[in-house]
Amino acid sequence: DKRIALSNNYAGNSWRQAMLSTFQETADQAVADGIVAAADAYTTSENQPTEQAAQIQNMILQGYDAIVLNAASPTALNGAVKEACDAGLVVVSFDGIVTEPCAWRIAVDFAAMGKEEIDYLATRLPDGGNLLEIRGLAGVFVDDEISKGIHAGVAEHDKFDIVGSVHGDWAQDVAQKAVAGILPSLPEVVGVATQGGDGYGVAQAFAAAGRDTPLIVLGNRQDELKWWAEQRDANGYETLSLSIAPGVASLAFWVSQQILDGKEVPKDLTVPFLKITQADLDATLASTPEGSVANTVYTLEDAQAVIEAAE
Amino acid sequence: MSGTETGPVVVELTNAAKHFGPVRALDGVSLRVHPGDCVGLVGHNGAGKSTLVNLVNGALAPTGGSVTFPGGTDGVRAVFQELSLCPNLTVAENLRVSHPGLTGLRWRRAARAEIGASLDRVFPDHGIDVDAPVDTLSIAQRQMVEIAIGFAPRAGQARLVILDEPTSALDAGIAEQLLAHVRRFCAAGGAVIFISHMMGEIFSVANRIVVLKDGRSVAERPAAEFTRQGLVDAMGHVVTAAAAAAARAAPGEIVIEAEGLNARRGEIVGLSGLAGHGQAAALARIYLARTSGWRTAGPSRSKQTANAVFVAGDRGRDGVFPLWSILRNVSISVLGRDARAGVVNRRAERTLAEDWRRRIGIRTDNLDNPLLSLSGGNQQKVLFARALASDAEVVIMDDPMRGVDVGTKQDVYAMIRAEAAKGRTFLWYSTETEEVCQCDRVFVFRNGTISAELTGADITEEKILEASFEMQDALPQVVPA
Amino acid sequence: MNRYRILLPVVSLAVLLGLTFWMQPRAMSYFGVNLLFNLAVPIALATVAQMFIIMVNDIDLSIGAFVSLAACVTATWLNDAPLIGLLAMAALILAYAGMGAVIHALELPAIVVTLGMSFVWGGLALFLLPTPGGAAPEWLRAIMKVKPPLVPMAVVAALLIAGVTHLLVIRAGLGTVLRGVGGNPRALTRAGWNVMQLKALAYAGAGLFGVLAGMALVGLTTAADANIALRYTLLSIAGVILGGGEFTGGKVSPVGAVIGALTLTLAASFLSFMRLSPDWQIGAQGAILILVLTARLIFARRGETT
Amino acid sequence: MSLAGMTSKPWIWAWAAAALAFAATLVLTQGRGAGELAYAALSFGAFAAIVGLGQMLVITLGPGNVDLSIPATMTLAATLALKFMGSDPGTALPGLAIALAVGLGVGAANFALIFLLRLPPIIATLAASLIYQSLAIWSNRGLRIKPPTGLAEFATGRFLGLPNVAWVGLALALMVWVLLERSLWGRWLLASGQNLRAARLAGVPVEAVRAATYLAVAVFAALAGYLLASFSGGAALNMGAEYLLMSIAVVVIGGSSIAGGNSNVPGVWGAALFMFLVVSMLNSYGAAAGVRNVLTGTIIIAIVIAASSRRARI
Ligand SMILES: Nc1ncnc2c1ncn2[C@@H]1O[C@H](COP(=O)(O)OP(=O)(O)OP(=O)(O)O)[C@@H](O)[C@H]1O
Ligand SMILES: Nc1ncnc2c1ncn2[C@@H]1O[C@H](COP(=O)(O)OP(=O)(O)OP(=O)(O)O)[C@@H](O)[C@H]1O
Ligand SMILES: [Mg+2]
Ligand SMILES: [Mg+2]
Repeated sequence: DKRIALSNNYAGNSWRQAMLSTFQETADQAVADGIVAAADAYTTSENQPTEQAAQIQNMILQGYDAIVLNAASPTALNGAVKEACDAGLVVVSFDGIVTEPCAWRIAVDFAAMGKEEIDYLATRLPDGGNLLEIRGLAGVFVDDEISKGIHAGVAEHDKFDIVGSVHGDWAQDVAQKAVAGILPSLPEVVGVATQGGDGYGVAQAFAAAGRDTPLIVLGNRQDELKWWAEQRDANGYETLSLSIAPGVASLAFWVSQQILDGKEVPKDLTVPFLKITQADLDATLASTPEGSVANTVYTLEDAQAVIEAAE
Repeated sequence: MSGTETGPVVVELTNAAKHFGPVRALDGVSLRVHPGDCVGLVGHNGAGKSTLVNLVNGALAPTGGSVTFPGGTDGVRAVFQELSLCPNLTVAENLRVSHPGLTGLRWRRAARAEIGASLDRVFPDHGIDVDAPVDTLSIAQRQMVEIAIGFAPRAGQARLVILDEPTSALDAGIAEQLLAHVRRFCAAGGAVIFISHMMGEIFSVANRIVVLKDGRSVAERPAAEFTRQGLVDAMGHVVTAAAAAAARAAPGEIVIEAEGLNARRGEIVGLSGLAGHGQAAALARIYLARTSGWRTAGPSRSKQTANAVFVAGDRGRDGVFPLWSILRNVSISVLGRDARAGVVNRRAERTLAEDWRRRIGIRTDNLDNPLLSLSGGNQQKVLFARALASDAEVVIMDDPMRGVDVGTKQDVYAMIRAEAAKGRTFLWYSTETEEVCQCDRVFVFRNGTISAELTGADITEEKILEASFEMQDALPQVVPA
Repeated sequence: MNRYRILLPVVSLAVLLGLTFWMQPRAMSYFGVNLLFNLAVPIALATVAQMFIIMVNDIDLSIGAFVSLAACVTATWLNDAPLIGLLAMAALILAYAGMGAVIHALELPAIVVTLGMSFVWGGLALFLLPTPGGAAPEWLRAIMKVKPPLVPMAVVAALLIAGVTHLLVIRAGLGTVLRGVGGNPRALTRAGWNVMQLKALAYAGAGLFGVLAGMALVGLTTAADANIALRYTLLSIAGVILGGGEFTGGKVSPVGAVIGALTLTLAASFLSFMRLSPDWQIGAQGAILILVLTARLIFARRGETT
Repeated sequence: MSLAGMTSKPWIWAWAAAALAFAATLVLTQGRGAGELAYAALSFGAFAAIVGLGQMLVITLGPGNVDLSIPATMTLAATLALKFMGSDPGTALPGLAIALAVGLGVGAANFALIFLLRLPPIIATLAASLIYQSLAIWSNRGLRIKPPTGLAEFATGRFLGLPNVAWVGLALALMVWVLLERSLWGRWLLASGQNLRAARLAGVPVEAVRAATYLAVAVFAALAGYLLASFSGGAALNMGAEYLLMSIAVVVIGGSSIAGGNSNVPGVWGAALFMFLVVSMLNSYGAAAGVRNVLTGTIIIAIVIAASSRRARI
């Protein structure tokens, strides 16, 4: 008899589409099982905090009991989130989290993710060398966090040097274009730290420029994994792929259901990112639909485990 | 230079010149205007009349000589050849634009009263709502508003009003009201510079006439010392005597039957009546109904679909392509005829344009010059050339002689008669009786419908006026177009 | 046509509001109406800003980026050092006026200059707030959260904006002259006005309302982000047109513009109350925009026949 | 041509700016990588040039005419074409046909809104683009399907040292140039753009011209989408996003008059190269996103000022 809504700010890439479908599957099952009365997904037409704030306000009016929120901005929705809390709604943010204290946060430690990329590169390239950093969308919190982690990693492993940094907007074609533009002015690049959704474009740009393919840390997209497998089969290419799993939406759904159920849940939860190593590659590739993103679907039990771990 | 008058001077031009690059628009003109003067300014198209107006108004600075105002520039007003109102504002709001002194919370009320009074004074029974946005008014009404703003007190007193072809959009009755007002205004000590291509108006108001020719003043005398013919001679035009000489073919079958009027092959049919009574709209409907926005006119299949071309009177709105050369402006309507496989035949295009430049006398040395380098009257000739160069059987003309000088008009009349004799049909709306009298048959419009059909000897100014007014004592009620 | 110009926006807002209340009766309350419309307040201000530009026959592709920048200034400087913040706001308004003057003096196409400026505003906003953050000044939050008796803040604000801009643009003499700039700039030159100054003034008006939009937005969201209002560019253009304005000829209606902004905001809410499938939620926004504007056709036909 | 004659051509400025950005990048690398950079600029410039040519035709129609549905059209055409091809070899041509058909459909729909419902083009194409976006989402939910190998090889390949996509872009530019300068249709378009009413009264089939123009821009966008998806290894829902402002920017930087009736084909290519090179230059110099945006905007305005003040003087 409780009703949950998903407030989503963007649907324009495969990660978000996978997230929406995971949420829908989980939610439909939960409704069928009678665990909740309704669970609906809403997406704004533009990736804008103003529109999402209005969407949240509408959810208050629609009488939802909880909002599962992937936010366009960590701060710009605080006004609307506060209104929702004041109206008695439970707000659980994930992926794009909000800073408003009344909301729950299911966060991925993006800075740690960035740092882990460099740590991995350091194990593979003990001699160090020049790195290229591919950033996401300027002005967005996730981009800044990952980039901070990457730079922290480079500070630690001082054999590395970031010789170029471009914004790929988490899109293959944008990343490909940006890299193609900066490559001619770069010395030899041994490694590329990416943010996800951009690795395949980077590889394409290196190939088009006739350069050796550097060690590119990938971001779990199926086309990246497929390219990785092809390279591995051809020349033994080895790398790491890591990103947040779109299935985190299902985790957020169960967390909100638990809160509505009266469970005491700490405000800050963390989920590990989904990491694919050389060993997992074939299995992951087999389970990922063509053109989509590697995924993990969370169950109620997973959610309870995450909650317990945080206490 | 008229050194005879004495007394105070409103404005004095001494050897004033204005050159636009190589073009000597005004080439050393001297002129003095005294209170009470009404100076008639005449000259062929491109003689420099409007340029002189712009020098006096301060819109242009002279490139040579001087323009001085011994009594200051207060009270010097100009009504320009092209309409200069803001169409999105109401009549009263347009007064505010010209009269920055209208301030305070109640400025609107004051503006309404002032423009209303001025309109009443110049055009009694004008019937214009001062709260109507200007774009809902007919062209004639807009011109009336502009004139009324020119004569309005505007926190002072008009001392010199320059009227640049003010009557070109007005019908005879309203033009007469204006002439009467100008006479009263001058009698009361105001000064007017009055520009017109209509000799009758000049003789009716001017006490002094200045003739411009190619940027120079070629004659300046009291009006009484000019004769009509003398004036035309001074302007340098040879009036083509060939007037009615062209043999008139007997009109053929009916090719147009629409809007309650009809026209036969080879006929020149006039549309007349007071300005703004639906003539222009009827013409536009006839033209649009016979042509399509989806395909070009092919060879006509039946008489009711005879091809039509349009000659615009409101050049800026309906006629010219301002970015283009004269050549491209002439050829646009006939390109489709000469094109092969969708490719423009540029040789045929140039041959045709050169041919028409000669035939219709467009004053330019190079057809590749921009169209806007031509004077207004010459631009109008380009529009005629565009229409006549086509194969269309029906030529629809919406007051096409606006601002065209006397000499050119005679040439065009002759050309129209010659084309009609070859079997073309003309539908010709005009505000000038002289032109209407060139027609074989005339339909008079009143309130959007046809009130009379006149033929042959019946086509006279009296008959037209009679049909234009509902009853003897009815007032000229002007209806928005 | 003039009377119909304002009738259409009013009717479409009323119909949409009726449908919304019918679908979601909960919205029919003090609280509900405020939730429906409070985010329309900054949009209305941005729409009025756009109207000032469209009024002089130009179009502003940078207003969204400009409002974002104003929001960033509000959440940082205005909050931390109010005096510097106010100076920065004044500088922004002056920059807008300068943009208008340059566009006029060099006869540049406004669409291009504002396109270029949108990059500039966006870049400055990124300087100021490389990551989302900042905080709204307390007083600003208090203003945006005020609860007047009987009528919610959002409605009071909309009425206020509409009333003030109507006075400025339609009733005042200078506003009338500014509309004249859109109607026929040549007539103004001939009447002795300095059109460059007038255009600068119109742009300054846009800058002022853009700054107000940024402040109102931060008052509601409590924090800013460099991309916060990019969407306002297209929304504001749509709002002006929806409100009966036209792209050329100085034909604008401030009351209509505010109503247009409210209508656009309401349309989005109405769609989410319809609970469409996520696939079609985006497309439905386009469909409703087309639907509302199609009503213009009917009114335009009516206008023609009178 | 004399120097004065050269500078009177507004497209010179776009090319000069592109050359300057190119040179500035090479200063940094001391001349290394010139070929690479030029090659990349031609590849990526081609997409901007193709959509820019379409946008230019629309903008030539006169004030208020602009197509804001270009990104959605690119996405929809690419999504449907790639879904149909499904990486199967030998499907490239039917896939192209599907993309072009989508372009025709979108153009027809846009024009129907403009013509039948008399919506202002800005609003009509904006609203319609949201619908196209929904269609793209609905049709394959953002899955990124790889193009057939042969097609991908064509899109990323080269011929006589130039990228194949640049050849396509150059061929289209030549076609548009001939159309505008030599054909009847071009004359009609230019006339309609200067004064629609006068064009109609001069016997120009203005509705047909407008319809053809809106069809053309959509077909160009569809083609660009198809090529871009093949080039970058699949269609993405957000693939067209940056081409909205880009398509307008290349038209105006290229020297076409935003007031209509005047267009400039070489300028579009110059501006397309410039837009790529300036970002590359700023990236190479390590400019942060904020600086990059401010400089890009300033340079755009500077070019427009240079081009226009020159024109005024002549
Ligand atoms: N923009 C221009 N550039 C170059 N020459 C011009 C320009 N405008 C006008 N001219 C030239 O100046 C001459 C006079 O033009 P103007 O418009 O003053 O004539 P006009 O006396 O008004 O004639 P009309 O009665 O035909 O309108 C023309 O012969 C024309 O060639
Ligand atoms: N801005 C300008 N640039 C170049 N030439 C100009 C300009 N304005 C006017 N001319 C030219 O100056 C000459 C005089 O023009 P003006 O307008 O004074 O003629 P006009 O006697 O008023 O003619 P009309 O009877 O046609 O109104 C014309 O040849 C015109 O082409
Ligand atoms: Mg003149
Ligand atoms: Mg003239």
